[in-house]
Amino acid sequence: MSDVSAADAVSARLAAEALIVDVDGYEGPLDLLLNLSRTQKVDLREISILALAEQYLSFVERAKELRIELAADYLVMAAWLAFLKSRLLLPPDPTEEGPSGEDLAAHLAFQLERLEAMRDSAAKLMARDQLGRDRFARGITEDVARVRRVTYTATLVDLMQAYARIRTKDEFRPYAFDRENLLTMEQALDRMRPLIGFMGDWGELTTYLPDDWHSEPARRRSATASTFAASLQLVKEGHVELRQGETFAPIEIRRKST
Amino acid sequence: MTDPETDPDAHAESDPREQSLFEAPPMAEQERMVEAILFATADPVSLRDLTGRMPHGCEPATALAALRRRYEGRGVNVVRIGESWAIRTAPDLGFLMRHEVVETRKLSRAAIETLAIVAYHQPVTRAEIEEIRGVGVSRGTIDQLLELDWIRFGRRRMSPGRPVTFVVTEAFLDHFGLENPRDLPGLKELRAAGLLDNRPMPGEATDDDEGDGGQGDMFEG
Amino acid sequence: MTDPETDPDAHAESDPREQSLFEAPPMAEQERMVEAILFATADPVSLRDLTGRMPHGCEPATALAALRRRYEGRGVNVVRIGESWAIRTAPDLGFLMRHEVVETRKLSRAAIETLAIVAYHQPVTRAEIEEIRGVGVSRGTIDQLLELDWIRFGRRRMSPGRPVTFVVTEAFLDHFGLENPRDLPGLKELRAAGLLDNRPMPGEATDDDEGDGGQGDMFEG
Repeated sequence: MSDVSAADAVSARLAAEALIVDVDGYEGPLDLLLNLSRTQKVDLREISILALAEQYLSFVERAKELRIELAADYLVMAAWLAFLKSRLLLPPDPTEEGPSGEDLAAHLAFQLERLEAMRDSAAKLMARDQLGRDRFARGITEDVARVRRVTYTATLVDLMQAYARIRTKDEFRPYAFDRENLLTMEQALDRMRPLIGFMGDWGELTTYLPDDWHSEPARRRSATASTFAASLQLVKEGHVELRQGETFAPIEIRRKST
Repeated sequence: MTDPETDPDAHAESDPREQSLFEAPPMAEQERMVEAILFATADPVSLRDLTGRMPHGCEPATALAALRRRYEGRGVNVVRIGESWAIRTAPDLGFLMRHEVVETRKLSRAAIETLAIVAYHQPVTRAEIEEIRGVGVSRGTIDQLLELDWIRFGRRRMSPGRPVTFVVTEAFLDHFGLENPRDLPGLKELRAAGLLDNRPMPGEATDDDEGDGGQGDMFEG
Repeated sequence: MTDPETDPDAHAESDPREQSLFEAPPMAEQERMVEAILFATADPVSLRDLTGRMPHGCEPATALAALRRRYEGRGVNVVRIGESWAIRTAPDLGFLMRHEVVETRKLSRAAIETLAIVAYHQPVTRAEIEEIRGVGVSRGTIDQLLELDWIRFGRRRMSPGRPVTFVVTEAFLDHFGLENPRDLPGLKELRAAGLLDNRPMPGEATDDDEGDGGQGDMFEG
């Protein structure tokens, strides 16, 4: 593997030393390796990876003298190359697991070639006619006026609720219970339960209102509502049945036949 | 003969294309150049600018005239702006330069309430709407509903001042899926649906003398 | 005899704006419209935008094809950029536009290479970029490319950690005059040579879904 000429070694060293000076141009290990491989002026696929590794390792050695700090990248690559070198130098041990030195070398060659390809492609890309340099967009642009057309929607329920809100607005007042004109559902239920046993055939629900809740409208409404609600509860419990002939017809109730 | 020392155009050595001084590009090429320059330049370009920017020996005026003819009747035209030239949208296509964004919003509370009142009480005057809502109705709210084509002007009320009335439109019925304003659920149904409290309206009795009772039959029965 | 019911051009006398839903303007008129819209803006316009801005029933794709032919060889050309279209000056006339050149910040070599890697390997993760370059990619490099709107985030890779991927943008295609990512110079050759493969390091656990042939679907088809 001594096919690296002295001249190449010198130019490689120059390139390597350039790294220390021009950090912008040489960013990292693979980058540097690519440059080293270029100085060999051979096809990447035929590169002596070993020679490359040696050059690189000697660079790292010298770089250590020149710069106190080395990027971790460099050291990882150096370790990897040292491993690669040992693999290439030692005869393959069939019992040992892991990739062979050739595999690793082939992979490195692939990486270098791929990077080189990306370099080329980047250059080709930048050489294209670029917008704002070779090709131009319209100079006087006409702003497209964004006309915001707003459509409004409302549903029938919105409409009805709005109307209901207006119609009841006058009656809004601080919340207060006036219990004297209020028959609760619980009271109605308590009243209805004992009556179930006495229910015969269909009878109007209104006849089940408490006696003293018939006359005054406010009391009557409350009693009607709570009695109706209570009877619904009783239907749910399976004690009674309700029916109504048609809309607004009297609601009738009877005990559920078992 | 122009004096090369005084003629400002004589210093052609800076010509980017290294055109010879005496060979102007063919006219078709000059037209392309004028086209590209007018297109890409941020301001209208004067003939003088064109001359300065094009290779030596070009006749931008001729090229410009040809280009102008070429764009006649097209979607964009070459137009003169003062002493300069530019490419502009053909005037009849200006409508394309508006990009309409349709945004759907919910109607404001004021608007929906006003609309509800018109729907239930039509024909109704603005004073009546305000009376029912208990607050003033802004001009904007009415305008919005008119614009939406959900309400329109009805016949004038035969009362002092002959105020205009509002009624709902076909578009309103269409939007809300109603065949007839009478299909609107009445107060009783609103009540039944729990949308309306069942207390008697304190001002109900006085509502009628304000209006012509038109909506009355709408809610009964 | 053309049947007025089926001939789309039969109703050509009316103003395009008043066309009913079912009568598209004649194709020549549609071409003018596309022309006006493309001329008006510096940004590429998608077919979808065109359809949205033109009257109902228009077929901007057909109009575009005609317009593109019309501008072949002219000073400005109709170019396709991904799914969008724009008018750009002919590349050979760039020398006339010295005034218009906007000095852009010079990209670092790291940025240029990263851009190329994203373009050729997209969608690509940051780890993959680093693997290809053999060096860490600084946050600033990615940021700069994002800021230029030349790369953007693609969908996340379905591999452990669900890393984000990067893809190139329409602005990238526009800037470098590419109709679509398949037109990248040398792409076919690189792929044929296996240089766009994501080959794992020998001995490393092969990360199956990491190399899900990410860029394949982007370029195929």
